[in-house]
Amino acid sequence: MTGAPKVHLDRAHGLRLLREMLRIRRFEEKCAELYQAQKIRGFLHLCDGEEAISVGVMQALGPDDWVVATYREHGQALARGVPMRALMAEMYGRLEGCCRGRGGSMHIFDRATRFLGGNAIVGGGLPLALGVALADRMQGRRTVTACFFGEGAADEGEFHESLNLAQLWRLPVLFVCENNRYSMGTPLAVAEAEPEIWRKAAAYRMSGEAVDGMDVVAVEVAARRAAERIRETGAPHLMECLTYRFRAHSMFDAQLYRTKEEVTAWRARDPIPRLSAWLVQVGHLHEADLARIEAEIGAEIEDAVAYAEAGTPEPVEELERFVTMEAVPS
Amino acid sequence: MTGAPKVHLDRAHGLRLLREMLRIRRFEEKCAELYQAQKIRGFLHLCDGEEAISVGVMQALGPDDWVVATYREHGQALARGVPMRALMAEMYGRLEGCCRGRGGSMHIFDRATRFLGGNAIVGGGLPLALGVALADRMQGRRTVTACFFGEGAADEGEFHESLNLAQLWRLPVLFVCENNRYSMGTPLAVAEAEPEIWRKAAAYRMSGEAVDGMDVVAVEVAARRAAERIRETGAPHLMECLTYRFRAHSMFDAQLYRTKEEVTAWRARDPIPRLSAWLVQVGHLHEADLARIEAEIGAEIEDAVAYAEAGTPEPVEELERFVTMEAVPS
Amino acid sequence: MSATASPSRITYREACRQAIREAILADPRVFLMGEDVGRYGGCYAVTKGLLEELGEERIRDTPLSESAFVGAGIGAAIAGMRPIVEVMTCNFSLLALDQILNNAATIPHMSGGQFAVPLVLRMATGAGRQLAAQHSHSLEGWFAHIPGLRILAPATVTDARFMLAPALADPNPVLIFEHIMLYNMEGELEPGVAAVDIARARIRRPGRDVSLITYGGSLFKTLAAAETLAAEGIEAEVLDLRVLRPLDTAAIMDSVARTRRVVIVDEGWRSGSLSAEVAMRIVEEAFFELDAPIRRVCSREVPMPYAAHLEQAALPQPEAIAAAARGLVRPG
Amino acid sequence: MSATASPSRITYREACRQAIREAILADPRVFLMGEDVGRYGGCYAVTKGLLEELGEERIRDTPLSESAFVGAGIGAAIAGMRPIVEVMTCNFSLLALDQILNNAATIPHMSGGQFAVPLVLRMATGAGRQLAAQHSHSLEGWFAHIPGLRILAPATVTDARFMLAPALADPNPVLIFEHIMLYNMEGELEPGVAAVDIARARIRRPGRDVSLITYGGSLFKTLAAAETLAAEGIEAEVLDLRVLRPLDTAAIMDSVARTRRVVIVDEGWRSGSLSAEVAMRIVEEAFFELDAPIRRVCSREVPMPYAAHLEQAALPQPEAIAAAARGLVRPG
Ligand SMILES: Cc1ncc(C[n+]2csc(CCOP(=O)(O)OP(=O)(O)O)c2C)c(N)n1
Ligand SMILES: Cc1ncc(C[n+]2csc(CCOP(=O)(O)OP(=O)(O)O)c2C)c(N)n1
Ligand SMILES: [Mg+2]
Ligand SMILES: [Mg+2]
Repeated sequence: MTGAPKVHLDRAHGLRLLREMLRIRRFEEKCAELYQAQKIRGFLHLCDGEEAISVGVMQALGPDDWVVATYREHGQALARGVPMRALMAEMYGRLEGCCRGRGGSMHIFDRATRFLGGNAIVGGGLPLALGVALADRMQGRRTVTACFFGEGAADEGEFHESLNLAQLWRLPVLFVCENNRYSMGTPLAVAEAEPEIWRKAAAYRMSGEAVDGMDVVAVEVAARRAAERIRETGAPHLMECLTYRFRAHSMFDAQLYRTKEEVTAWRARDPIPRLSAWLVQVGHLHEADLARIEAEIGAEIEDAVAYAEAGTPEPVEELERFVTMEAVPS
Repeated sequence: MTGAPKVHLDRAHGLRLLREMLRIRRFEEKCAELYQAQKIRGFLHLCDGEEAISVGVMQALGPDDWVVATYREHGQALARGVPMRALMAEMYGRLEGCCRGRGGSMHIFDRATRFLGGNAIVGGGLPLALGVALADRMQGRRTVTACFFGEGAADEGEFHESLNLAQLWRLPVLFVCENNRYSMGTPLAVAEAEPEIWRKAAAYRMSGEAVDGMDVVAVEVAARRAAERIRETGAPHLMECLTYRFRAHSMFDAQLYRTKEEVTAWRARDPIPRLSAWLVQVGHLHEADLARIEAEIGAEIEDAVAYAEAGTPEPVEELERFVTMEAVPS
Repeated sequence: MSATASPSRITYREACRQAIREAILADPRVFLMGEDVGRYGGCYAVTKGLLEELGEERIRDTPLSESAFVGAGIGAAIAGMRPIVEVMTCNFSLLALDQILNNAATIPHMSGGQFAVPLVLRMATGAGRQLAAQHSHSLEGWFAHIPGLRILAPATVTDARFMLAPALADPNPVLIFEHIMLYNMEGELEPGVAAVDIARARIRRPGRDVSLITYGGSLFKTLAAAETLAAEGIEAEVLDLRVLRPLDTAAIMDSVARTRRVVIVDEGWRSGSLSAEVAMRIVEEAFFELDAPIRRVCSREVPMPYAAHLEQAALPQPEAIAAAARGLVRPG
Repeated sequence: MSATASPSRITYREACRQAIREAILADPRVFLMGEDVGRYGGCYAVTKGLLEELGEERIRDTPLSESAFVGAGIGAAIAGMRPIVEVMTCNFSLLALDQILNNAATIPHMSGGQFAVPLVLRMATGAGRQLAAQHSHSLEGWFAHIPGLRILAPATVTDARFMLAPALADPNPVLIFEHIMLYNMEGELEPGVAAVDIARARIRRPGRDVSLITYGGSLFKTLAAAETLAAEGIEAEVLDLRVLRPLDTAAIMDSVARTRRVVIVDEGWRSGSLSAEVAMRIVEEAFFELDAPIRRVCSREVPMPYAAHLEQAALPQPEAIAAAARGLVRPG
């Protein structure tokens, strides 16, 4: 497994990575079902196939670090520790959701885990990440801000402006590009003159690298190394994670733009069986472990669904609450 | 003189380059005077010191090519062939101006020479340049669009989006960055993580180069070579011209951000004496030539001022004319 | 399938597609560009199949770079093409607003009439699909503030089908706002219509007691309200503005002169929405003809929430429209 | 130089500078960032000398990247700072509008109240210096449409001096629009004022015959018009809105109740300007108290021309204001 040496991949850690990825996978499978059942509405973007990135990156973060997420952020949220109940209730549009049911799938926010959205404007999160990183630095905190975005976002002006400012001001941001090769139905090569996104870092004298995003350990290793350096120097880093989404862009997508064969070929690189096969091979994972993990995850999901089902709608009288805040929450 | 071999720098051509630069210099000296006299108002940005760029680049363009300009565009306009009378009258705010006095110094437009502004939003012209280049290509014309911008504009998202699209679609644009080391009072190093702008081309797999912008022949050589290749391949090119503005950013600028010594050191590289010294040395230029050229330019400027002075204000009744067009001009 | 051979009952989506297809086939200068208009099949599937039929030159997938490709559309229009640029939804048009305001709307006047910008910009607008705060804006009112633009809001299949050709023929930038809740709607093409007058509003239901003035996605809610009112003996006139700039002030005043009472329905946030402008025009030109204050039914002033019940509570609804009208016709 | 020791007669520019300086000295969380706020000395010289005094941490020159540094301000506000972000002029704010609308104004509500955005955004606005079409916008009316924002338009030196502190104390994003024609204006600081109520409009001249409602750069033109009218025996009340969102509707209705006639003066383009909203509020709440139609004096709907005579013709002028008021008070 590439890069493994730098992470002590003992049994406990190996199982944890596996469990985290599986948890995201199963959670999203449930979401897809619930979408069909019209329990979840709006736009729903699954990260099926991309779980290794969130899980790998989050290993490098501590509780004081920030995460700035995309609209394809269930994996980012779960891996960061946003409670599954609050996440599911949010997608149900319930008051018990992390955003009182106001945000839905695309706008997960969670103050406790410094999870700053859930942003449905492609590229819209990058400037925010600069700001939280700057604030922490000005307040003497040695945190890292992990900022997720798709490779499509790398075409937006915000990417350019943000990388420049981050490097110029030495803002401790870990830029994590989830390059799944498509922005909606537009393939990489149709949208990017330089499809190797990590190379764009050089245009800002920033360090950059490409990582196999289907290999959770490789992602973890790279993220830890990068986060450590960022904490030390303050200088940002661009990490491009090469990945693929196994499913449609959203629930409204006939996937006319790619072949079944391409999807199948990528499915063979699924990060979950890949890790579990390795764990089995080195003797860290046994049938029973997997069954237990699946059962625990199943139970957690059931619990989250029950929680969401039992949730309440926000009273209509509260519609305007927080349009303006009465105080800054602390 | 660097690069000279590729351009046949005979006497006629040498004198033409000199005359063009001098013409811009003297014209702008007059503008500064007229600004003090309050004949010209609004914002006035002089390109004193940067004349070699416009003059050099325009040598590579034919009458069907397009020019997309900045707000520091007197040099670009004069070198392109926008009549001095129309330019001066424009700055006087007269109906006889190229834009009927509506644009002023920052918004010179001239259809006859395909001079598409005069844009006072930094970076705002780059997307336009893509469009005219695309239109020409779709209509089977083998033109080049020269798009001027300052190094400050390279920090805007539009730069990034435009270079990507240009390269991706093989749009025949010659991107000309006039790097005068300051955007208003902000020095290069304070605004750009990668101050060598030409290197940013690589982020789009575009070809790029830096050119001595104080050497008109070097600029011409590079522009000709680039334009030729663009015409052949359609592929865009980024040309960074290293230069300096000898004067203030605009007429409201105390120049607190740089030292007199720095200005003096750069003045020693003034492109006009540099070329004339060389022309004298090789025997192309004699005292009398220079006097004649100066006299001719002086007369042209006097004529332009007289024309502007005699100009008329646009009737107030026409204020709303062209807010919407009645037909597409052809 | 030519326009005339098309079945007269079609969806709004299909009407948009037919219009684009016809325009591209009719004029070599016309092309479409935008995010995912090609391979993906278009936002809300409007442009599905067009890439295969018309090819990559005419149906252009762009990178995610709203400012660059809208600006490129402006440049292309200036240099002789007739681009149709799709900004997927108006929510993303903010990223291109500088190009639209400072270039498209400005260059013709600022250049002293040397350059025209015959550009069509299409975008989806509005709420109703639980897409939450960043994907539910109604920004057409903002664009209607900009001199130099024409703003269209087709509400019917006929308007969706036949506004594009005159928009392309206009020498000025035209923005077309298509409400997301209309794409699935089926309707009958009006017989005999082959082009829509993009200068004029249209009465969708005549009436004498009150004028309900609206446009776009709110039209059908307003017509539903009018039905409710009719059952109560109140005959509401429903005026579909459909051209938001320049407003067809004459049509508005005509209606007001008939009914002397006005309710304006607008999905924009109440404060500073287009509804205020329509009302002010009436106050300026027909104040003494009014028998009652003007009322408006707009969206509540909140970022649109995801939860269905809150979203619906935030949007104009037929009951609220009917109630507003009732309050004017039968006060107290 | 402390605030209390400052001379009471100062320029508007100096008032802005003192306010910023005081805020930064008073609270370690406050800093200023924007283009050329430091080395250059600030747009219109507002921030001259602050970098030297306060240092690079607190006075931050940014690259030309409006979206990034405004977004960074939003993020910094969320994470505990109190940034003052300067967007040199509102003409460039379009490039940051997505961040302002979709993040600053939206995150508090959309996150269910988890995050506040205590950010202050300053920008210059307006025309009058022959800066032509791209540099003469008045966009405050657009921003006043956005729920979640507070919009301020200080017109006097006192407001310029004392609105910033309460703006920074507001847990919500506050945008401050400073009219370019005011910077050179000298005025007397109102004695005893140390903070301005940023929820309330202010009567600048009491009167009984007609209400002239305005804000920002148009205030002094409106006051000049009131003088002219006074000489003719018409006593105009001049109401300075100064808070454009949320509008102080009570103050507006009070004035209307007194005068029963209204002229609104607004430098924005007429159609869809803030003036329409103010008028509609009056129609909604005080229709039966009006003795005459509401009039407005706005900018002509053109990209602003460079030529002085055309620029002046396009802008609201005292004569037009006086004429509008006269027409209401003494019709016919
Ligand atoms: C500014 C903006 N433009 C367009 C969209 C519509 N849109 C939503 S997701 C998407 C594709 C984004 O691709 P990428 O950044 O690669 O992320 P992915 O969906 O592949 O994870 C597009 C075009 C948007 N949300 N925001
Ligand atoms: C989008 C935008 N932001 C800010 C400004 C204000 N401004 C005008 S010129 C300028 C500096 C531009 O520097 P550069 O691109 O290097 O061009 P130069 O003036 O040096 O020729 C700035 C900040 C503007 N006109 N447009
Ligand atoms: Mg992608
Ligand atoms: Mg410069």
